Amino acid sequence: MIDKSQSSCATAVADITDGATVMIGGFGTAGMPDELIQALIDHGARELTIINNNAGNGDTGLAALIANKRVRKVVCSFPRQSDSWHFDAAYQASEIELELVPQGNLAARIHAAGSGLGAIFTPTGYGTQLAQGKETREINGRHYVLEYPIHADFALIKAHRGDRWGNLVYRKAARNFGPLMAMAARCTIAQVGELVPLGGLDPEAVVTPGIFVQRVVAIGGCGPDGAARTTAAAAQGEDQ
Amino acid sequence: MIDKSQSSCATAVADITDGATVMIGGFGTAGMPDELIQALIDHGARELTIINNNAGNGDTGLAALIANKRVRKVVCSFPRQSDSWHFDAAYQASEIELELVPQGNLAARIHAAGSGLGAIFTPTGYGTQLAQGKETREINGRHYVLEYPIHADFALIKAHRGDRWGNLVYRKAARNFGPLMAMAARCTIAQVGELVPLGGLDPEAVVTPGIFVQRVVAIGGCGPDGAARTTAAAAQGEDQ
Amino acid sequence: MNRLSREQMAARVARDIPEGAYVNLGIGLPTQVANHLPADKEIFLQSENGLLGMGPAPAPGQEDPDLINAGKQPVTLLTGGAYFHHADSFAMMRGGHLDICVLGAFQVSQHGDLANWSTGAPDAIPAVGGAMDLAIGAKQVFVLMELLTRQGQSKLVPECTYPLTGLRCVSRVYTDVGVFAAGADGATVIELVEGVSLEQVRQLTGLPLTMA
Amino acid sequence: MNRLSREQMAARVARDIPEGAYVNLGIGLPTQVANHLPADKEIFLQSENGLLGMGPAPAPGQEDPDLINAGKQPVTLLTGGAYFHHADSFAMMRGGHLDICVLGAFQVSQHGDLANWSTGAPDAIPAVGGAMDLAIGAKQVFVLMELLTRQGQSKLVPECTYPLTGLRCVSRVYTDVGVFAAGADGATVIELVEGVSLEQVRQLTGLPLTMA
Repeated sequence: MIDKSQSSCATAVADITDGATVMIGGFGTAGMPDELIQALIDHGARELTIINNNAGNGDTGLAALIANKRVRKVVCSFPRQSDSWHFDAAYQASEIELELVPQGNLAARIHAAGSGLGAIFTPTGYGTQLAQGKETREINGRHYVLEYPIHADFALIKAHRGDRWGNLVYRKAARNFGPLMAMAARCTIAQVGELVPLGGLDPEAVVTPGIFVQRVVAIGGCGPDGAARTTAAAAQGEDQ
Repeated sequence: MIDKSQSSCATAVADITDGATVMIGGFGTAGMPDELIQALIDHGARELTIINNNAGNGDTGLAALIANKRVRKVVCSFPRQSDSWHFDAAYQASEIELELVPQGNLAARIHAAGSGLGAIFTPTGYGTQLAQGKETREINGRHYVLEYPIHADFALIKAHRGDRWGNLVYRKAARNFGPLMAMAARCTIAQVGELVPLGGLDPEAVVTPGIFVQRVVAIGGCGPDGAARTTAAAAQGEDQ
Repeated sequence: MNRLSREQMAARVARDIPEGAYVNLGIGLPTQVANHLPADKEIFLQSENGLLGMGPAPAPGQEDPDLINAGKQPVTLLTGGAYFHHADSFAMMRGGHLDICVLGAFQVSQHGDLANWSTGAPDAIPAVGGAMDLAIGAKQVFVLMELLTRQGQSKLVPECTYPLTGLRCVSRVYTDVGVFAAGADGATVIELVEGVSLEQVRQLTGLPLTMA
Repeated sequence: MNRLSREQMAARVARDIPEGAYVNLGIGLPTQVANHLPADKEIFLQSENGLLGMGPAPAPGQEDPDLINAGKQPVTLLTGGAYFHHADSFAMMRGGHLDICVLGAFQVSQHGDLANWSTGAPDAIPAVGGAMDLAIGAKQVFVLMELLTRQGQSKLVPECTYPLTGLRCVSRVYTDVGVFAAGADGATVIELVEGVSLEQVRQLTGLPLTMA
């Protein structure tokens, strides 16, 4: 029997090493896997390269990871926000490196990595500072910039529901980068609001098929008791 | 009020001109929009370039379009099947041109068109006849072939359910190329088994958002009476 | 000189958005265009973070942290809307599926170059978001901005001096004194606010503007 | 010489597929590998036309024309399976997410080049399907074929003479007389069917085979 569910967030992130490249889902705080990030902070890995749309909001999640000085570099599209003070301070102090990527290029490059492409000619950024030094080409009268895939060692994402095979569905706009990052990381760890029994997700509505997910942890399990939360049905026989 | 539903398949395909490039959904017969194709045959457009995974099965659908000598060229991955006799005959008689594309490149090139990429470096086909004469590049130790997007004037696809805004869901493996082709054509025409009222599709489970679909026709409407079939609920006020 | 309020500017853009259009509204003033779209027409608002059929702000107490717009403000989804991931969302933009996007700007050149993501200040933290994707992706890019900076300089310029967002991408510029078209042959005036003369906007912009 | 039946060949490959593997089985003999996977292990079968968690053929009368495999035969979906579109399906292959694919072949070179889509006959209608994507995408490519053609020629060859499907992509070759590894240093023998000698397979293939 294949069971990708983990007993705790701590277990799920235990093998993330110093220097790892880690994708973190979320657009602002929607879809941000706070509990997994907290486990990563507790775990202690340093010198991380983080890929996220932003660079942290407020004092929790990615912002806390940055505040704890675990991040060497951020690859993102929109770091500067009203509540990105931890990134701002680290950046102004030259303690953190920033690679700024237009949001659509970020999404497309992550998708390209997950899809096995070697590079893509993208229309975004042509003629701007963000394409400086990059190869360009005119194709059918339009100008494109050559961009390379963005892979990661780990992806930490948040989904709404998952099963023990790693199938995931998301909730509203918290979906954002999750499905892409799941495809692009060597090891994808999903925190889910609820671990449902196999068959509990409509096969027509699964957004991330289990092949893209290596570990699933129910966020109840990241609380003080350390035990994964599952639905009652999941605890019973699901294959009946 | 925006209502993309069409009164009949004939109306839906009426402006497909001679020489048009037409994507047709389906993998074999699963997802093949038979009624739209029949309407296209009745409509009479000639010299079509058809993009489909195959080149027709049996005597209906794409096979009938070919048998009626409406197709100048087929772009596909797998024309040769036990029941592809109409294509086989046309090909052997040099009446039809074939561009053979590996299936993953076909999918990726259609997706690239829908996504606005100028070209992609794909791993498939490197070192084979199907990459002859194409630009190649080694990236991070792997070899890739440069492939260009495949656009179309029209896409004819089959979905399970749709609404008047063009949102679509598919059924099982009949999904296949439908969502991709919908993105890549200037005008996407979807035949649906059922036209449901707005809100009848779960927003979390919509596979093709309406922005990619210009016309929807309920297949009941392609029968002898020529009237579109809708659910009773759709005929009543849906916005209550 | 007579000038439109920001509210009036947003309403003016809204007038040019036809029923059935797929529209992305940028952060800030462009977001307010939504408040002026006619209630009896169906216009589809797209949000870069994975919404199509975005609705208005929720009633107080009904906010959902998972249902936000590109500016991270709480929104709603209309009946008939859909959720999708970021690759699909940006495919909508970059693949040319959006009819219109409305963006703010620091500068727009007479030829339609757009600068709206960075003032180039050396110590500023750069941030671009989806601006570059929208700029090159939508079929029509409308800029909504006051014509002048607080210092009185025209933001409709011969050539942008701020870092570019996209080249030759803006089709129209909606301002507090009038509406302009940008293009290969330079900028022209589509309409002027009542009481504003062609000569006045020529002087303000320093551009040889003519009526379109 | 002792030889495995096609049934036994399929069973032999099945033995090397571990629990939890994501596997694509090609059309023809490879499809039969599914019949020999252990019922008490969870192995995930992927079908290029948009299925993960593909199950066995349905009971007679239960066929669904919308639920077919790559060979267009009726199949089922296991509880916990999922449907997806072709771009996602081929992303699974090309993005390196499949652990194993099992393919038939006309020829495999000692270095792992694969030829399985065309015999190069001048009047044949070419067809490639997903073969090239699987060949270069799966982490391990297993070929399942009789060692010899009906004319008695080895299909494990120094260099392929038929048009290639992929370069240096095959890791193992399962045949009716034994299992071979292919690689940069040439082919080696992993195991031989009882009663088959190394010398015999050397003669059959004309390759300087050694035991792995």
